[in-house]
Amino acid sequence: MFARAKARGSGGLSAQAKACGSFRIAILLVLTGMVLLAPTGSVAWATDDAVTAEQQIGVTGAAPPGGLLEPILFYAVAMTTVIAALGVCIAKNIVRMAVWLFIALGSVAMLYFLLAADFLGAIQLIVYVGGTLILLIFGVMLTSKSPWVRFEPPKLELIGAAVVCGALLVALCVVLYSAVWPETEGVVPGVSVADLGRRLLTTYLVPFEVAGVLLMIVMVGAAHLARQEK
Amino acid sequence: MTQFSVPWLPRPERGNYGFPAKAVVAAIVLLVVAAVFYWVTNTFLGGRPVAMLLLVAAPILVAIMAAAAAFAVSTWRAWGPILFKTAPFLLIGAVIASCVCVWAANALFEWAREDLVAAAANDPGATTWFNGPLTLDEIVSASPALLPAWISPLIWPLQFPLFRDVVSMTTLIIFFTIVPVFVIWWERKVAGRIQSRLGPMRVGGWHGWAQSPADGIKLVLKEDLVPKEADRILFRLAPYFAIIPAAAAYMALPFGVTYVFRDLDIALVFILALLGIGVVAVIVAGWASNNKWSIYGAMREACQMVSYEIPMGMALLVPVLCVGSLSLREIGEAQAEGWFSWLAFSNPFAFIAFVSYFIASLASCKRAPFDLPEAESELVAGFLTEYSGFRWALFFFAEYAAMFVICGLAVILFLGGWHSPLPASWGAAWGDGILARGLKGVLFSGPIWFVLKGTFFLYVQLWLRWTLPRIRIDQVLYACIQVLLPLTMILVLGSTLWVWAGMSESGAWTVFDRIVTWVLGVVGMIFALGLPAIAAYGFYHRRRLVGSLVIDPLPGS
Amino acid sequence: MTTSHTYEILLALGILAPMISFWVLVLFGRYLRKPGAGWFAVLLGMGVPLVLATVVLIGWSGEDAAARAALTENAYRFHWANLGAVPVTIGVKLDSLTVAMFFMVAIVSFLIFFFSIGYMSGHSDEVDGKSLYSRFFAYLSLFGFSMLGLVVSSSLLFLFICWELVGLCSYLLIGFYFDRAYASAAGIKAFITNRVGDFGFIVGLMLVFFQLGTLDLDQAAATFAGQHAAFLADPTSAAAGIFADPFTLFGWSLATIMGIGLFCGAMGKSAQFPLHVWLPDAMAGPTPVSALIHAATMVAAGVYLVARVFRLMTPEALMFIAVIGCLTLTLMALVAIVQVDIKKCLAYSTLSQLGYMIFGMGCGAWIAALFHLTTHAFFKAMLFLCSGQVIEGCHHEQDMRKMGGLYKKMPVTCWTFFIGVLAISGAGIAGTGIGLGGFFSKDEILAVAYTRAYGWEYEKHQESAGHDSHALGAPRSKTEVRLVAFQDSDQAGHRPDQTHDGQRVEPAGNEDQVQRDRQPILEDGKEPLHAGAIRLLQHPEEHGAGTAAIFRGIPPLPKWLFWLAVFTAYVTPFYMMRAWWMTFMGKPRDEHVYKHAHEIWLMYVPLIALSVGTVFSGYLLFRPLISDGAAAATAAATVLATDGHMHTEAINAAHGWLFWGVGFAFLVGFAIAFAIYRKGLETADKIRRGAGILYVILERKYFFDEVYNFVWVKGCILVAKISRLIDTYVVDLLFDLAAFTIRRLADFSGWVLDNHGVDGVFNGVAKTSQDFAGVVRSPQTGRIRNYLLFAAAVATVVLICVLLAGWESVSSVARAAETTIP
Amino acid sequence: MLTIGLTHYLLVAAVLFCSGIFTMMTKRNAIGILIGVELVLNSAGVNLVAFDRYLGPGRVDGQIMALFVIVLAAAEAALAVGICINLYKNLATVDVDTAATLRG
Repeated sequence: MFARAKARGSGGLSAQAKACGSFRIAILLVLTGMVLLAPTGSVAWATDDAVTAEQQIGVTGAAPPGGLLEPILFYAVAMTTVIAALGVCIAKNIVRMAVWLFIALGSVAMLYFLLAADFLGAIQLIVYVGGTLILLIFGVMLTSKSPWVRFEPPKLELIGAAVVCGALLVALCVVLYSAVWPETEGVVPGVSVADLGRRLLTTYLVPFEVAGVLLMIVMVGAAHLARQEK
Repeated sequence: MTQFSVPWLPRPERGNYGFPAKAVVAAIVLLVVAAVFYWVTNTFLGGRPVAMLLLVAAPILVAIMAAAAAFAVSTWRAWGPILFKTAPFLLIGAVIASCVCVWAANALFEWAREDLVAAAANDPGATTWFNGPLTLDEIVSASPALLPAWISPLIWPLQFPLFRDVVSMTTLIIFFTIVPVFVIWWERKVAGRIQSRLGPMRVGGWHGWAQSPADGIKLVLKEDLVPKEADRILFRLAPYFAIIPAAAAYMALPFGVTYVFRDLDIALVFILALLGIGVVAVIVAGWASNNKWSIYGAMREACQMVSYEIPMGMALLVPVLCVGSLSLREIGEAQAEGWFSWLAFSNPFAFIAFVSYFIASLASCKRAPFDLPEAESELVAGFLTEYSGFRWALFFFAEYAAMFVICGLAVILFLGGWHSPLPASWGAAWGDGILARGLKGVLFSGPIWFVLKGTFFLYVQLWLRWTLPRIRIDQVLYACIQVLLPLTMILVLGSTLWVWAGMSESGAWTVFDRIVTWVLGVVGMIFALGLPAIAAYGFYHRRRLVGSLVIDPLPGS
Repeated sequence: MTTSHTYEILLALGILAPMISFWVLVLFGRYLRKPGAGWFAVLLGMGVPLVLATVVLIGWSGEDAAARAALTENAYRFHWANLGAVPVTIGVKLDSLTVAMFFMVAIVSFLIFFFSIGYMSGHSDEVDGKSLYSRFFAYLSLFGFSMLGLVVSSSLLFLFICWELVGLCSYLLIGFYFDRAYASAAGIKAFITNRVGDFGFIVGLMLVFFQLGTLDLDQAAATFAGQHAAFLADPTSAAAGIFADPFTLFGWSLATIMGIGLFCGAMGKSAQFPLHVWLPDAMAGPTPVSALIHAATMVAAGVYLVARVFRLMTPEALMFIAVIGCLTLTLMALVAIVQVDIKKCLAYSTLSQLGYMIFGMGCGAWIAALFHLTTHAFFKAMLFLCSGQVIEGCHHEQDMRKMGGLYKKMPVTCWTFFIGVLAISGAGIAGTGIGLGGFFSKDEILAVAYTRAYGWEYEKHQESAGHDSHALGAPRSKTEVRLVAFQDSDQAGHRPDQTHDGQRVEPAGNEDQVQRDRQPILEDGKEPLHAGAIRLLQHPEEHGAGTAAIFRGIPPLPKWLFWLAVFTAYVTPFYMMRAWWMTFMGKPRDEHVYKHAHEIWLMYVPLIALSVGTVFSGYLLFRPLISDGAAAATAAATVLATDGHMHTEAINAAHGWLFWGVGFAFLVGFAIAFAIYRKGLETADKIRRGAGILYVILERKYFFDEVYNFVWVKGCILVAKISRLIDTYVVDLLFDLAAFTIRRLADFSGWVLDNHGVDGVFNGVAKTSQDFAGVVRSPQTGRIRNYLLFAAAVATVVLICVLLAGWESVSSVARAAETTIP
Repeated sequence: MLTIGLTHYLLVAAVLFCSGIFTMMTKRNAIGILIGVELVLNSAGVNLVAFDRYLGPGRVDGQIMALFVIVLAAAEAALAVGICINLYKNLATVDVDTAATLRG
């Protein structure tokens, strides 16, 4: 089961790994640079403009970080996200992929926190990181014969995929750079969990219920799919 | 290969003067920093922050120095038996002192804050943080009557959130560090007593008090081993995956109304999420170890934690339903009115939910009888098999920290949080004087109560661990999916109905509700008083009860 | 009270109770253990209906005639379903007959249930090694339910359902000891014989359904009357319906066939002449079952059915009924003379008495027949229970020749049995109104029969001679009709609302109606021929036109029918006395039996209760209730029901001899029996040897079983054998031939045409398509990632094209969106 | 640069999206493909929340949509992993290229 040495090889692979590593680093640098050099959005985070005295003194604790702290946090989290996402792309080993995905999902949760969507961030952590990802890892564990088994697609496909994805990314960036977003005026009211819950149980009641039913169906279906053959 | 050293044995020929020297150096550095801080604030900010420094930073310094001193004592006996004997008391005293100081500072600030807020509300043009900091004069003028002038520099820096964060975080890190050190020693003592042994008795002097620090030092000094066939990166990453969520959970855990680093609206969900992440560390550690036992342990753990999160979360929904908030502060504050206002007694479902939650939480932080992932009799040590040294210690730090977090959750959600069994309204007439606040903080509500209750449930966990046999993995999953899950679902439903019935505000229901609450409260009281009573009985008859206790002389002594 | 449904609800609850009891006993009976299940059935299964029936009876007897009519009129009908266009309704047929029958059934059944506990405590309840105690009482409960349901049902369909349930229960109960071959066979026999009768019933039902277009009793009667009226007006009109139907059989119209068909059901259930064979065999069941079947429920059902559908009868049908009844009563009474099995003897007496009832129905003695049914229920139940007691006491000995002298061992049984003997024999003091049940009821039947046989012809002659012109025409009131009826000779002394015991049932408030009913229906001042006790029952106004035709249509009763019935009235006391004497009097003939003889209270308490009922059933409410219900229930278009009062009359000048002759027949019968059996069986043996072939015929019950066995059973087997031969050698041959041919054809088309011709074309097309598809499908790798690659590439290209086309286009989209976003 | 706007988040989401697509395109492991799908869904979530934050502040529609995305993703992952396990049971591998028994 753990005959790793066989699959891993010894000398040549490390050279390959080094080359691969430098390639990764180059791509990471380029992409994170793009993110960092992103133009200033037309919408400012309006924390500074009008906050209550409570928030100024920081007693409530839920106030988003203001001033310099926010960009610093954002860039840190965004870089983590991007690096982790690219790690998922590049990783060959499925468990490594899963760990990169873990980091990516966790930093997406951080992005949610930065976007003042606390509840969503927590749910992302619980459901995605605590649930989905574990499920994936389970899948990996239950299905892999050897941790170093790799299924490499043909090189041509790799190159094609890289070209297409790169082009798509560039095109998306162009769109983003050139898009003009409407500005938000006035105070940005905080979104409380209560609002979320109220909307879920009023406006979005039907989707909410449907999602519940779906989950149940999925539960039954998954149990059926993965059951022991008797 | 690092040489094994046994630091607590005297080595007269070589000596080990390095460690206390480092401690002294650290103290000196800290003092220098403090001096610079004093100078800077005195020069540029026109305040007199030295008192503040003493008040806020001194306990931290004291604690660190005391710890350093204690280590020094334990490693170098030449310092003398007196200091050696008193070191634990110094240490504990330092900890308590630091806690009290932080508490006092916080209380002071709370007191001043109200005036500041009032001032800001009265005068729209008043100086705020964004226009520049409040001056000392402004603080004095904002709270003229009661605040002595000398105290204003003490609270001046607290208006800066960053500063407050730094203070709180320091305190939390100290707590986070001390809890495992203390609990591990305590657990070993408890285990010993339960098994008619004495537990650690040697290291230190007074009941082996230095055993945990000594182990910690040993672990730090151990060789940093990574198995050859392991996935090196993930192997090294795993402990951080474990400890970061555990530490982060303290961010949202309130020790009191205002004693919270970040009072989130969704604190409960946040803490649950962070506790849930811990499983990733276990899986990664197990997989990266490239060891059969490790991966078995990891898979078991993953199964168990993922499964038990569901009943745990469902059980926690019950108090959430009763209060109508996910904020731990609000939930805690809803139980201010004494023993019978605690949520565990609010309805029968909550009472059962408390028990269910406690069981599920035991499983989700892999404590006995659910400690299958590390079942040493079957799996060597489960996912920890290949770990040693500081990485291993990090896992344990995470585990014990998580233990305290779940105990804290239990206390906040079910058992009144930081409130004492006495109703807070009894102190309403005492006014808002500083003395009254302090007294109320001790008598009615304060972090001390939270810590006390949390520690009690920690003790319950230890107690369960050393009295219950480990159960099989199929029993674990059976208990979760077929017992706890339906049970908690029923509890949520029943609690919902109960709350809904209470919303009708019918008189009969109110009376019924009160009666049920009283009955449950009395049952809880019987438990709460019964345990100390039994303990007291045991203590009184300890000679007879532990008559079979055998104290063999250790070999060589 | 007139619009309330209280009575219906009570009766419905009374039906429900045995049903619940049945289900509880079936499902949980085994938990109730041995006496518990019995007590449960007694208390819930029949006790509750009895209480309810009593309540209803008391309440009903307190209502005046108008209130009763209103209640009957307003009875609730639940619309259950539609059979085509015909609505099927469920409801309670609430009238005096139902109330009386319900009470009678409930009380007799209750006592029998009660008796059963004692009986089953002494008998084995094990069949095939399994205790079926609770099952027995479950069957009894179901039987009670079916019978009560049959009584209250307002619809023929539901009456039929309960009817079949009764049949089923009889099967189950007769064959209760199904591990014994004779019991099992008896059950099957009862069932099959009943099916034969039910076949006729179904034919009748179908005729009702298709020709009258309803299944509700009242509606059917109304339609029937309407059709008859139309027929009288114009025999060829379409509205004449069943009367105008061209179908005839023996010259009978379809209406007659319908009536006979319905009567066939009754023939089966009430064990009339050709279908009577099951009843004596049914003695194989436990004795309480025999009592139940012969007294209160099953055999009563047939008579009750005839009473219910009396309004759908034609004169021909009634004549048929009368003949059948008369044959039954005579033949069976003769058989009873030679029976030595106590239960068989009683069974044949039952057949004979049923014959009386059916005969009475056929004569138009509606009230008398039902009255006889009621009194008979009491004394026959009692007699059977007595025989059960005797059999139980004598250690399962049923042969009367081995008994004798039992009056010392079981006095209560002996004297209750004797009361039953007196009752069935019609003992009473003629002309005084003192007598037991059968005294009144049987003599009433005879009185009506006498009138039909001797009084009828004259009246008919009068009617047809004088008033033929009025027979057809517009409807007219009853008093206009030229009917001659038998008028009470003592108009002042006797009132129709006065009953035997002088109790007044109809309140004085209805005086007008009563007075009008009592008016002589003669217009021309002619004196009635017989100032006797026979009088014509009233008819509602709307049936006036129908009644006009009555006397034309109804033939006089053949005289031999009347005389046979009178003869049997002498035979009955003889064989009953014989049975009683052989059983209880004389000297003990079998030491073993005599030694074991004993009584137990559980069994003789119901006996005493029933004997009280027997004594007073002639005086109790039943007679007035039945006569009260008679008016509506016999409002027949084509026939006339008659009513006979005999023993209330102080002087019966015209046919007083009949009273005296029949009234003291029992003395004659008793005397003969006493003379023969006083000294034991020697005299009887002598007579038997002397009788020769006659005795054998009676002994073998006229060889009915043998004939049926030969004709039907053997005949069926013969037909089956012939059918098998035809099947084997004719049908199979044809099929084999066809199969052979088709196989050859299929071979040809499959191998030659399909494989080479059709498949060739398709294969060619397929091959071409496949080759072409191989070329086309090469980019379709079946790998999702390749598809994704293509999709993404296309999306990217499109995106780039859009971008190259102009930045403005993208921005304008965003700007357009801007206006909509708040 | 120092003011974080909508575009910043969208850019991160775009990178996530492209990474997910790339992962789906280049992995033969069924679970790898699943991981790619998760990335794509997450990018959608980030987009939704960012739009909610910047374009419709105070309305929670974006957050609710993201919530539904998370829920559906969880459901999808559960089913997909079940399918993978089944695949593995039947074919002894999770290589999607071998799961071609239905092809002609």
